Amino acid sequence: MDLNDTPEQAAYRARVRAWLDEHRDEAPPLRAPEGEEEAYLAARRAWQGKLAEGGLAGVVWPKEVGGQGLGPIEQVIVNQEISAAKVPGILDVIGVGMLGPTIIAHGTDEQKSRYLGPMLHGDEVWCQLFSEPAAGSDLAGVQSRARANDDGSWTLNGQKVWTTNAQFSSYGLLLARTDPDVPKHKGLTMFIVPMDAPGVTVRGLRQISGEAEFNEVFLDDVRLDADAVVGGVGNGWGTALTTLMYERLTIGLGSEGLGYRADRFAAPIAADPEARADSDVRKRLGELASELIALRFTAYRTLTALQGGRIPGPESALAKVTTVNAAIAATDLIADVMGPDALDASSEWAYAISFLPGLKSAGGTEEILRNTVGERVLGLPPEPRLDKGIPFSELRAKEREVTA
Amino acid sequence: MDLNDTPEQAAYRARVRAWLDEHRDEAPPLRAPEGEEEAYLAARRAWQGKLAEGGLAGVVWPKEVGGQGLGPIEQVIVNQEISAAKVPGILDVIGVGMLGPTIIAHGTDEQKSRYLGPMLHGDEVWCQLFSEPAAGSDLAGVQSRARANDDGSWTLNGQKVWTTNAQFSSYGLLLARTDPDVPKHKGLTMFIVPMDAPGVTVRGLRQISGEAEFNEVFLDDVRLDADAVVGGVGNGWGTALTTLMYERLTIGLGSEGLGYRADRFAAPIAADPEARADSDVRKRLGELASELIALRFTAYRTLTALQGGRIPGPESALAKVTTVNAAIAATDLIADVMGPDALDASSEWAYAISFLPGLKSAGGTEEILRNTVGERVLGLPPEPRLDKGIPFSELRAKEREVTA
Amino acid sequence: MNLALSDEQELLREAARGTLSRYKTVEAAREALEGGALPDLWGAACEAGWPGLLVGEERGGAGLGPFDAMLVLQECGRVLAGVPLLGHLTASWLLDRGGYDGVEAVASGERRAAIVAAMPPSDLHDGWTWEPPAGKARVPAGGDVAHWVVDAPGADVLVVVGEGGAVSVVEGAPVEPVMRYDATRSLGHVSLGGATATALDVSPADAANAWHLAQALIAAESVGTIETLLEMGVAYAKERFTFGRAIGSYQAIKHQLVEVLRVLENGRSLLYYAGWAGESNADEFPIAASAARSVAGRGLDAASRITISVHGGIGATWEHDAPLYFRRAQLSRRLLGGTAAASDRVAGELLAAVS
Amino acid sequence: MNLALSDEQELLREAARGTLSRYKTVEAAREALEGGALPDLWGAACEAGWPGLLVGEERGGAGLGPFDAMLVLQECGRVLAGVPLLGHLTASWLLDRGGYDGVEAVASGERRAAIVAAMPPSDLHDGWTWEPPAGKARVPAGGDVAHWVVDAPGADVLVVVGEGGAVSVVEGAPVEPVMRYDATRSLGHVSLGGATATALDVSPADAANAWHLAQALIAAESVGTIETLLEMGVAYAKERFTFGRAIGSYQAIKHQLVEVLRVLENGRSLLYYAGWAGESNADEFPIAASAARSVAGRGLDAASRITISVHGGIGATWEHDAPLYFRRAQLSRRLLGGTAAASDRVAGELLAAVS
Repeated sequence: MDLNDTPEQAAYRARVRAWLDEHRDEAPPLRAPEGEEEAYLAARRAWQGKLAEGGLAGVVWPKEVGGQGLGPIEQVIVNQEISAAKVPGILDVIGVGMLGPTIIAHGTDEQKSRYLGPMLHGDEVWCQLFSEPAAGSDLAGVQSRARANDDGSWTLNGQKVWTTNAQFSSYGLLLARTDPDVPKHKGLTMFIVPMDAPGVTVRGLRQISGEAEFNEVFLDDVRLDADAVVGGVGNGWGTALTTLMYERLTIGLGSEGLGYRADRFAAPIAADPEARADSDVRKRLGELASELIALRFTAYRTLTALQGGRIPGPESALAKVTTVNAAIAATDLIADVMGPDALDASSEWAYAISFLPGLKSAGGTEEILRNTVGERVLGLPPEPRLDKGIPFSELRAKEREVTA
Repeated sequence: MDLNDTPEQAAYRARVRAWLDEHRDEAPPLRAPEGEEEAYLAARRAWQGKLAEGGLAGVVWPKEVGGQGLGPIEQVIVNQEISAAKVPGILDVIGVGMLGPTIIAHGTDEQKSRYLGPMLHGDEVWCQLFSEPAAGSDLAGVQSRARANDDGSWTLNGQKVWTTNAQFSSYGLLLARTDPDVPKHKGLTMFIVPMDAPGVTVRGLRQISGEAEFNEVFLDDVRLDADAVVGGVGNGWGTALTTLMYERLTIGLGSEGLGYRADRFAAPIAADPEARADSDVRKRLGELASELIALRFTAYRTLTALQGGRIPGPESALAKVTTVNAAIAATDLIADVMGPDALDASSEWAYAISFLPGLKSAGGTEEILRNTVGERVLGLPPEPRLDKGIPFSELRAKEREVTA
Repeated sequence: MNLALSDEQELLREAARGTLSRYKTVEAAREALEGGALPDLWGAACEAGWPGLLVGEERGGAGLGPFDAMLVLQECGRVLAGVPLLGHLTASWLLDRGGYDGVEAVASGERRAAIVAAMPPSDLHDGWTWEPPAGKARVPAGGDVAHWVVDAPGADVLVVVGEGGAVSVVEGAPVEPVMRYDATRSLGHVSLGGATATALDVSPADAANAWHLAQALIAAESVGTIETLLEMGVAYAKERFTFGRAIGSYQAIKHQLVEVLRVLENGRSLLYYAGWAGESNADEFPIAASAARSVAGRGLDAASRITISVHGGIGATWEHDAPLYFRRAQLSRRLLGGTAAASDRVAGELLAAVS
Repeated sequence: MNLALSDEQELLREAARGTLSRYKTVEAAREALEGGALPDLWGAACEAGWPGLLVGEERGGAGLGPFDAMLVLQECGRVLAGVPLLGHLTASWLLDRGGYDGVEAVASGERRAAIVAAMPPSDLHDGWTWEPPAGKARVPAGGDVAHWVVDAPGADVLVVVGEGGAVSVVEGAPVEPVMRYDATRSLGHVSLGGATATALDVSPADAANAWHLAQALIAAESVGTIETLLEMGVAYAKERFTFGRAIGSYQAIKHQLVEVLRVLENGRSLLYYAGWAGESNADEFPIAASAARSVAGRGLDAASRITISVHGGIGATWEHDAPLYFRRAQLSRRLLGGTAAASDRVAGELLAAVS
């Protein structure tokens, strides 16, 4: 058990730190200055490009596609040094962290050479077009429909939701149904969709806070060429699983990424002499802080597993459950201590209190996560599935029948 | 909204109180003196007889079967006056409160004239033989088997569990399977079983505390006459539902009966100067006490419904959930305040801490109660039932198959 | 021993529901977050006779009791109605007991009242306290500025409970309206420095009961809000399908909704207790009103969060109604001493009683 | 950055599991409640070299660190083994640092040690305190009688942390053995009045770390107990059927078991933190050990209750094993400051750090 670098790791860390020292001045600030969102976005793209040139982006991507061909440990070292340098990381975490690896695993050589470079350098940002209004927890239930045309092209119709970065993305990786007459996991196909294609409409989706943290994406007769297919027609589910696996990986290695840290939550309480001596306040703070502190070492355990060649399983979902619930307990406590001012529109706490209920459902509701972990990790029997083996097109009828 | 008696109720209360004043001296103590359990039991039987003669037992039973033919309000008045007089109530709450009414509703005239009198007067105590090791939550899954003999008699085999009072009962009301080849709710029949019949063995079932609060009852080739059937062969499920309805009624009207009262829990905390000023202790006490106090008025609401001719539904199960969880929170708090001495074998708190986990499952686990309330009260759709319409004898095979 | 509502009470509730249904209060709650105006319900409230509910008939009121007022607040809570009854009714009750001259105008609603309520002494603290401007420590009653005064903006008459539970009437004190998270809750900071105060002839016991009355009223309001949340959640759980089943058939959803029902039922029971004690058993009013708020306040908190998660991601969006009820829960929890102070008082009353 | 166990550590754990598996510790825990004798595991512990785990090699010990000791305690917790390592290991660590003459005999296990640990000062209280005989207020360290001393009965050497964190060695002090709810936990009240104490040359910082070490060890023991409870619950949820389905297929059961896994995983992570800080980052040892105990202690509480309810009625019977783990949880929660004091210290450390 050793939290220190090996000599090789220390040397790599030194090189990363040196590069950051040299280029720190070229980095944009951590957050967009009020009213300069547009310019800031451009600066973040440019900064991602510099990070890529410096070898600080796509660390785990294979060399032949422009990556560094290094391991998760080096990725973590880069993350640590970037946050220590107080400069922003790459802009397109979703693309480089989850969608790129999917294309690397399932894409054609043409797709790899066309898309991966611009993605890595931030010239083209990507978004993930999986979730739908009627297919959230049940991802395989997507209804977006891609029909094959005689010339081999496809016509796409449907609606996606909870899409991050869609408003400034160049491309989206989209899961659509190409065959409704087979069971739902079988009739799916993954596509690359140019976000500027005719028929693609992006609309901001406002959350409790009033801010649009996500988007809805509407697809009306969007025409896609035959080469837009990733991983083969009908193999969409398998392709999607790769993306989800890298999603877990990204979460597992960066559970503190959301900024829900114990010390941050302790600060406003420390500022109140009455509160910091109150046994109820201290108990609530101590209990939630202990859980958040645990996650730091859960991340190290994930990293250890990766170094041992093991891919983290669904149990990393538990880290998300812990984070969200501990953060809710923390912001509740802070508002109890500060009083109504914590709920002022300008307060970071009011923002967090508004953001957390949505985060609870983002990336799978807590109920679904617990199901998955119970079945895949503890090996508990699944719920009786009423949709097994039934053609997708007949599902709704079946649903009505069994619950009549 | 009026918590006071009407003139009629006041007059009835006065009569009850007068009777109790007159006979108080004949009453046994509230609890058995150490080592005199046998004698105490006899005294309790005799006292129940006196209460019956005085019209304070079987208040809601019809006159023609020896009851008073009065309503729930009078029953509550009797309960209140008995507890105010600090004398014990009837011994056979299960018989008089739940099983008697079942026989009144479904029994033959012979059964009514033979069994109800001795039951009411405490000469013959009854127990409820429903639950089984493999049929707790799923009561309709009872496996105890009654086979019809050529002479019309029955031969009974099986095992019952969680049976209160079995060790000194004269009779038991027993739910058995008489036809395994029909769906499970259909093949059941209710029987009256003499507890001294050859083949009936009663064994105490020790709980966490080490005390045997319940019994196991083993049935080996127990022979029952044809007239032991209550409510008709194959109608056991309907008959059982009547018993369960009266069980809810008994709980609904006496939620404080278990002695889990807010003031009782507050006492040991009030005795500790440090604890009574501790904000965490006060918050925990205040929250759990508020829930317990609510139940007192939930009982009044149940009573109001009864006076309006409405039978309380499964929602009264929620009072049990509240009671158990508030009592667990209370005893946890008390042990936190008192320290290890609260866990001493001789402490009332250690006893409660040991008793509560079992009570949580008694009369249906919390999960089952929440299912029932969700479906019957909120009208939420049921779980998919894999055992619908399947002959009982084929169930196990089916179970294995669907979860394979 | 009968808790059935009287015909008059049934009527009062039906009328309230009917009156409020004529306004789009929930939509208004959302628009108000972005500066939209709330519908002015005061006129309707006056027509319905709500402002005078707790004022004696001989002084132009309806001469009804706390429980009747709670029935109206419960209906307001169901639809997040922004009608300033919480402050007005509590103030009117004290004004009536104190024989205030202008009470008829208050009863008719012609003049609106609000109260700077003070938390009465407890088994641990003998002083009377006001809400703090910020932070956990409460401030002694009787200062120059009273913070977070419910329904203060637009009130013509201000009843101020100060040091030692002394009560006075203040008119024309400057009020700084403040909005925090829930736009339907009228809030203000009141500057009492320059204002002239006329003593009101009521006892500290009355001043304390005014505090408990406010607790009972906000509890009733919260219970009404929980009722709507439960209906919302149950309806969605029946119509939304996932993995081939209505989500309400899954225990994780079903049991959460049953939990909302459980706290709702406990809250309803305690409303009866508070209403009964407020009318016929003054000794138990403090614990009854505090218990009601403790259960209803925590229940509202849980119910609003459960309703959002039952709806999944869509429940956390701006256009959905659930977040508006969530906002109500978040702010109410921190007003009038906060839900926590009510739980603490339940403990204090119990501990004092058994000592 | 690698938390993988070393081969030696894997070996240590396997050996511990093997050794303990030779005894019917769980059955013994039940019989002991009715006066039965617990198997004497000390001999086996000595053979395995556990008593000297934390003593330097040059003084006959294994010269290992806190994390290694935690691995052994975790195995003891899995089977409710009644082996007095919690007190002995903590005491031996101080004796070793203080250069105590007889430390070799303690390392070999020939002589058993225990510790009267004192809670070090916090951000709120500057005194050192002992367990109170009863009630919530702790007593100043350094009195005549030390209550609820873990593993005191039968100990040959007592390390006593007194006023100001001064440490002394006491031999032959009379110990009154006490049993509370969990017969596998050796407990005693120690009379120090007449006993002669020899000062031990260690710093108050060492005395404080002894407290934190005890917190880390009981946390590890609790994590081991949670592991067994989870295995027990999952196995039953797979084999028990109701309404035609294995109960583990119902979300109400499944999600409770996943909750046990969640707290178990958090507890495991914090054992790494405490072990690492104990060996290479003394500044973080207080918060790391306290966080570990806070999560593991509350986790054990929840896990033992969940395991009982997953089993339904049968889980609450005398013959079932779950109640024995429940008893362990109930007593552990109230020893060595209790789980609550650990949570409080986490808060205190954080608040002091950000001020």
